[in-house]
Amino acid sequence: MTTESTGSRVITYRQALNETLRAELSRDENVFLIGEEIGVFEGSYKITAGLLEEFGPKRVVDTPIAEEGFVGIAIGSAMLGLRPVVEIMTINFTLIAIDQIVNHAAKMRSMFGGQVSVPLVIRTPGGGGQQLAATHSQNLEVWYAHIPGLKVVAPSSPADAKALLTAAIRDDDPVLFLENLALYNVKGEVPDGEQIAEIGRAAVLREGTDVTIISYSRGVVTALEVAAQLEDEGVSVEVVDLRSLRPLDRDAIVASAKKTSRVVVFEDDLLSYGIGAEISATISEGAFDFLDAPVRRVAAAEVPLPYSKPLELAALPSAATLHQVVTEILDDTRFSRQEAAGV
Amino acid sequence: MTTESTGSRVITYRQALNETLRAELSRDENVFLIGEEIGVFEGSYKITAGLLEEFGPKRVVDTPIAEEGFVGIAIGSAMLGLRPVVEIMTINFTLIAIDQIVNHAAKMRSMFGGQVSVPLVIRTPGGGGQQLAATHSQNLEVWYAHIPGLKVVAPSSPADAKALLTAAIRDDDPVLFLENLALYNVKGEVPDGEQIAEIGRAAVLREGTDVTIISYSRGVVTALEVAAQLEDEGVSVEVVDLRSLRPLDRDAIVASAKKTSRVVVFEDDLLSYGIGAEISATISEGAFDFLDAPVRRVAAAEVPLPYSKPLELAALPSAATLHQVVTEILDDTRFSRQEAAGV
Amino acid sequence: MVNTKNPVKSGRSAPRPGDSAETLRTYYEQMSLVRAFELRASEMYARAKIGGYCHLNLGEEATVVGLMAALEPRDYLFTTYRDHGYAIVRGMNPDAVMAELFGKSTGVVGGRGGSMHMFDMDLRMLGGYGIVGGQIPPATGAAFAIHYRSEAGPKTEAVMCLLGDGTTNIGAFHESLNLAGLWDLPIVYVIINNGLGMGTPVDKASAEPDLYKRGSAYRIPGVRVDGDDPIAVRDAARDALKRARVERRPSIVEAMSFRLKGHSVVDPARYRSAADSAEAQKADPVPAFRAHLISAGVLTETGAEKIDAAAEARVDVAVAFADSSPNPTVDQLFAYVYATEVPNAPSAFPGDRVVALS
Amino acid sequence: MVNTKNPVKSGRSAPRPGDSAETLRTYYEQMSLVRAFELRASEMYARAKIGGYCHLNLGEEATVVGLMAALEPRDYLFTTYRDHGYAIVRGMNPDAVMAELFGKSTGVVGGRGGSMHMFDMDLRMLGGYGIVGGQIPPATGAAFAIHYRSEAGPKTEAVMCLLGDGTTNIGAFHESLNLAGLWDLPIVYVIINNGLGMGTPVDKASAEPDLYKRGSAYRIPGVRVDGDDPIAVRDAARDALKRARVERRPSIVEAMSFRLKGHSVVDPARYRSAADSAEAQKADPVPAFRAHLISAGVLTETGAEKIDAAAEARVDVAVAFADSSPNPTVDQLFAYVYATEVPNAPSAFPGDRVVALS
Ligand SMILES: Cc1ncc(C[n+]2csc(CCOP(=O)(O)OP(=O)(O)O)c2C)c(N)n1
Ligand SMILES: Cc1ncc(C[n+]2csc(CCOP(=O)(O)OP(=O)(O)O)c2C)c(N)n1
Ligand SMILES: [Mg+2]
Ligand SMILES: [Mg+2]
Repeated sequence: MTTESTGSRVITYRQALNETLRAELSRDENVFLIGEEIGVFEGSYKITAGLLEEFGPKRVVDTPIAEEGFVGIAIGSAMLGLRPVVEIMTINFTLIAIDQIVNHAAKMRSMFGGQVSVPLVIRTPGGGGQQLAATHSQNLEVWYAHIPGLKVVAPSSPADAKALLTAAIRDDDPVLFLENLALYNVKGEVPDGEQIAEIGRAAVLREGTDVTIISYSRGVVTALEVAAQLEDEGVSVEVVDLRSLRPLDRDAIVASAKKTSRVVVFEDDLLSYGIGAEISATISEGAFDFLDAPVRRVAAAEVPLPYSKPLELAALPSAATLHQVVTEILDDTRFSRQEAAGV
Repeated sequence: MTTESTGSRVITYRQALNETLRAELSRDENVFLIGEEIGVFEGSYKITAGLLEEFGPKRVVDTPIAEEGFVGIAIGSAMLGLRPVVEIMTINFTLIAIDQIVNHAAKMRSMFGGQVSVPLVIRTPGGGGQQLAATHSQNLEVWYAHIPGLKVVAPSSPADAKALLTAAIRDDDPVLFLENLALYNVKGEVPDGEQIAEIGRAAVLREGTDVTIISYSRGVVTALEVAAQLEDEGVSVEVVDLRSLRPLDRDAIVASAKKTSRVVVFEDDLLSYGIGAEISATISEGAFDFLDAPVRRVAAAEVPLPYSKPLELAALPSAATLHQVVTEILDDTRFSRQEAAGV
Repeated sequence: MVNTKNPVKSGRSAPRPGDSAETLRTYYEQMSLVRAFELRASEMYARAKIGGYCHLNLGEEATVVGLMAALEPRDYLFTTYRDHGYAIVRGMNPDAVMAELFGKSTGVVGGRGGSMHMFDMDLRMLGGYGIVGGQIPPATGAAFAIHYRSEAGPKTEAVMCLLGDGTTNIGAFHESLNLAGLWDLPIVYVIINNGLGMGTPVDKASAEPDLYKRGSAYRIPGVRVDGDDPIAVRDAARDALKRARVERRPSIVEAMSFRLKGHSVVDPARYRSAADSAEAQKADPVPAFRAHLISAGVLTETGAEKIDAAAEARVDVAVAFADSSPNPTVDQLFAYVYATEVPNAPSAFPGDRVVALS
Repeated sequence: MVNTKNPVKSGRSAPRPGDSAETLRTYYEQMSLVRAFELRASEMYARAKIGGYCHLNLGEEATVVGLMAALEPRDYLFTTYRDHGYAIVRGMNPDAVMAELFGKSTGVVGGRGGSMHMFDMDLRMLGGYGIVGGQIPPATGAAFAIHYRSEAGPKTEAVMCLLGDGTTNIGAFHESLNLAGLWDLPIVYVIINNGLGMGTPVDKASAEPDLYKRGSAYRIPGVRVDGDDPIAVRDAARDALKRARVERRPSIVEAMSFRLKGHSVVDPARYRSAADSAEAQKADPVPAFRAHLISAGVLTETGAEKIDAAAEARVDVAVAFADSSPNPTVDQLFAYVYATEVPNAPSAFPGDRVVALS
């Protein structure tokens, strides 16, 4: 993390994104924003509010509904040295553009022998829980995390939103920058000045000794909440924020698993073949002899997400489920709270 | 498995597919084939050879290059009760149609409250190793395996190609039927008569006691080869063929892991967030106390696959790598060959 | 390719010879009902009875009614997410439509789909779709199935596929129209041109802003009609449906109307100029059609008031029904994932173990 | 929109005033070299020196040469997978192109891409692409970048994007052309109409089989030219490039030619009728242009023989170079995955442990 902080402010995740986009647009003429409704409409989720007015239509480009076309245009412009920051309204619509992202942006550099790079950022929010029903509530980041040539980051806090977005824009490779509808209004302290995170590193957001919760993006907020609650119950919880899904910081994951010997992965994603599967496999490979119990996965029920609120709630993992599973893993391993609380 | 076998023949995987398509076209007027170059050209890989001539252009529909369009057309026709069997030339091109597959076919039934079903089969070959370079060599089945509402099957033998394709065509849900370029010429015994596999079941293709190799599709051929070789070296290898990636037969996987206590997953897929990750996580959840060593994954190197033969070979898992990793897991767990060989 | 240009906006809804007073009154009843329903939906959203996205047909009522009048019961309909009005006029019970918005088990799709996903197999309304353009290929596939199963003729089925102006710019539109043109499929693509895709005007989205001309790349004819005139819309759609049935040729109908409010209920539409909004309000097809029917002597002021009151009352009933309906039960979460049961289908709730730890 | 119809196939390659004998000879040299290169590639494939897919420009030589003559060094070129000829005439060393086919480290992209992926940043040949239509959005993006950075004018850059006839039916074509039309991008879409997409004739693929007319849905003009005539192709492309530079308007050039062999080297093209194949052979642009230059007195038979022999000799050298070049080394497998190094980037070979087991 490169930082030149002087002070800090408490702002929302949305504002952190907005300010970072503004800063990068000001810094580098080659940076431009492109996407549906990001200009006149100011963004479906108002992330780009005010930027059209400030930078004009050349730098903030409203597009027709043509994800494949405008993502491809961003790619081609990046091949010529521009630094497009694409907004795709939600991750669900990336499917229209996925051939351009996966078969083109991700592969060009390798396939063309290193002669070209594609300095492209695709910002897109994922996640369910807003009653948007099956086609508008997905977490498909695991697909992108699977693809060599891409980088995939998923900040969980306003500070990281700033530092990772700055890093993503300055990175010469295509970066999928995962946001989350439920994070936009979350507030946090954000250091002033230029902040550049290192893509590819996880962070231990909270140190603990009894059990590790691993998560990313919105899930981290819940993990921290549950960790605080468990602390009150005499359990010392370590929280690891993956931050980068590709590259994946396996060492950080394994180190925490070795330390606490109990791990729960918390993800909004669907369980089978989700992010948690890779984390579990990694831990088993790296910390096999240290584990007191198998890694548990708390993930979404495997259904196209229903609209109806009670059904949606039942299908999505919550703080309550996470709390319960942590409790289960502790109980399964005969963990004694009093002792652990050190009293 | 429903079977009404009288005898059997040794035929290729290609021929098994071709005969099954012919049988299903004959059986049910609602079944039709649709895809690029499947008629006049007889299929890029000649799977549909002779079928246009036999069934005419109504039942064997050549399309323009418009994967999104014709997959969507297949979906809509399935909503009205037809039973389209789509060929997408290779899995790489499914990306163009993926919004229709994942956001539409997979979700319609749930999203529309069970009022409609989409009896659709998408046949498509995956896999690298033919020097087709980065965009034409992918194994993206893990993406589809992640999606509720889809079924994903991946036969490894001509017999299974027949029985699973029959099952897929008779199934009322969208089924992604994964083939593999390297399997088409593989021969095997195929029972005569109608054969209908049960989607959602793995199979133990070879019983063993020392170590389990889990694979699917083309990987199974290699796994069986390596198992035979290891047998000569005094190691009793169990081989589990997943057959169905969604639903995944977790019980079969866990049962074998418990039995042998050592597991290697062999996949053509990229390692991170691949099929092997889910298998490993599942085994850890279901057989934690039975394992002598962590599940090992043998998978492809995480690069856009290069064209050059030596690079391609280096990037793809082989019988030799599988053999080596099985040897390593045995050595790591102090397995003694003589003893195991029972001599 | 017929170009009726930007239809003249005055006098357009004058009843034509051949339509009985009863028919015209029915059209107005339907328009009034859709209007009342949509205003109430907006209110229910504000009161948090409805969640998610909610897109209304306000301003589109004449088009809704005209199109549904043209469509025969045997025909198939695919719509966008802006589907409440179509659902109701196609014949779904407003109770069940409102219940769907409320996410209740009595909703048209049991609360699974919400606002964007009205569906009724029996009514051959094959769904509202939320992915822009996503409905076009399946709708074209329904036409393919008709073509597969039947010969052309005036009594056969056809498909009507709705899409917005903004949706003509997506790849699925091109691939589908090309295939429909190539294979002579019985389908009518109705472009609901309300001038805007969210905040984007047509001429900032389409290099050919005369959208009825966009079939030219597929030899598909197109016609533009006044979407504020239910009769004009109906007649254009009927002609196009007839061509689909008899000639098995696809066509485009572009219906011009205004979106009276924001893109969805939460959009204040600040990006719209006062002039544009004023023009939209002035063109409002509901009062216009009402006034025309009155001035044509088909309807009296009191008659119209009665219709409007009945619409309100009907919506009251729908809301009461929706409100008192039960939620879907959580044990039914996995009920519709698969049509054909297979072993090992996932059924774990979050936090459940997916394999028994022995 | 100009329609030159199916160009008359006789006398078409007659040199026009203004082209020097030297220029015309150079064109023939290029055509002859491409022909020799492609035939040799086919042979090398049969001898298993080349693997994967291999699509040849046989029959397309006049189009290759005409287009490359129109393109200025400052312009950008995007092609399909059928790219060897373009790579060579654009200026890549035939040695390096052949070495690429052989998968050698001396290949234009170091053996990473093979036949379908020729690329040279300095020559502004921004790649052959294997996904049908995949090149169209990035090519349009290159035009976007030009537009972003410079004002219109005769000296500015432009983009030429090649695509096959079959490729006009895919969504990426539609989205890209709409955006290019909407945003006034300096790009020329060249449709190489060889009558077939694999085994599918144009009229079984495109509802509008006059492909130069497909820009009508975006107000993009199109022109059809005889793709067997390098001069006609060049002039049409120049006009279109000029419009791109000066007016910042996209356009379509449809070049008509025949594919002399199968879709790729392994395709025997049994689906082609004898008549069609005969017509294709008859139209072969290489002997035709040769004969025309001779009859026009620009070239003598011996001169032509010398050119052909030189082409053969050049290809001999290329093969020898490719054959004796080293393979890429396996330790370089991960060399180009990322441009910006980051921690934890994967570097495991199959079977390697991805985390150290402590
Ligand atoms: C593929 C995709 N991209 C973007 C969106 C977000 N979106 C929903 S509606 C809409 C505007 C559609 O405009 P139009 O087609 O004119 O229909 P209208 O809403 O005016 O009825 C957009 C961009 C989406 N749902 N799907
Ligand atoms: C998206 C996609 N679908 C299918 C293919 C397989 N494919 C490769 S080339 C080709 C035919 C293309 O025809 P055309 O555009 O006419 O180009 P030509 O080969 O004649 O030069 C097809 C179907 C592909 N590469 N990509
Ligand atoms: Mg609109
Ligand atoms: Mg062609």
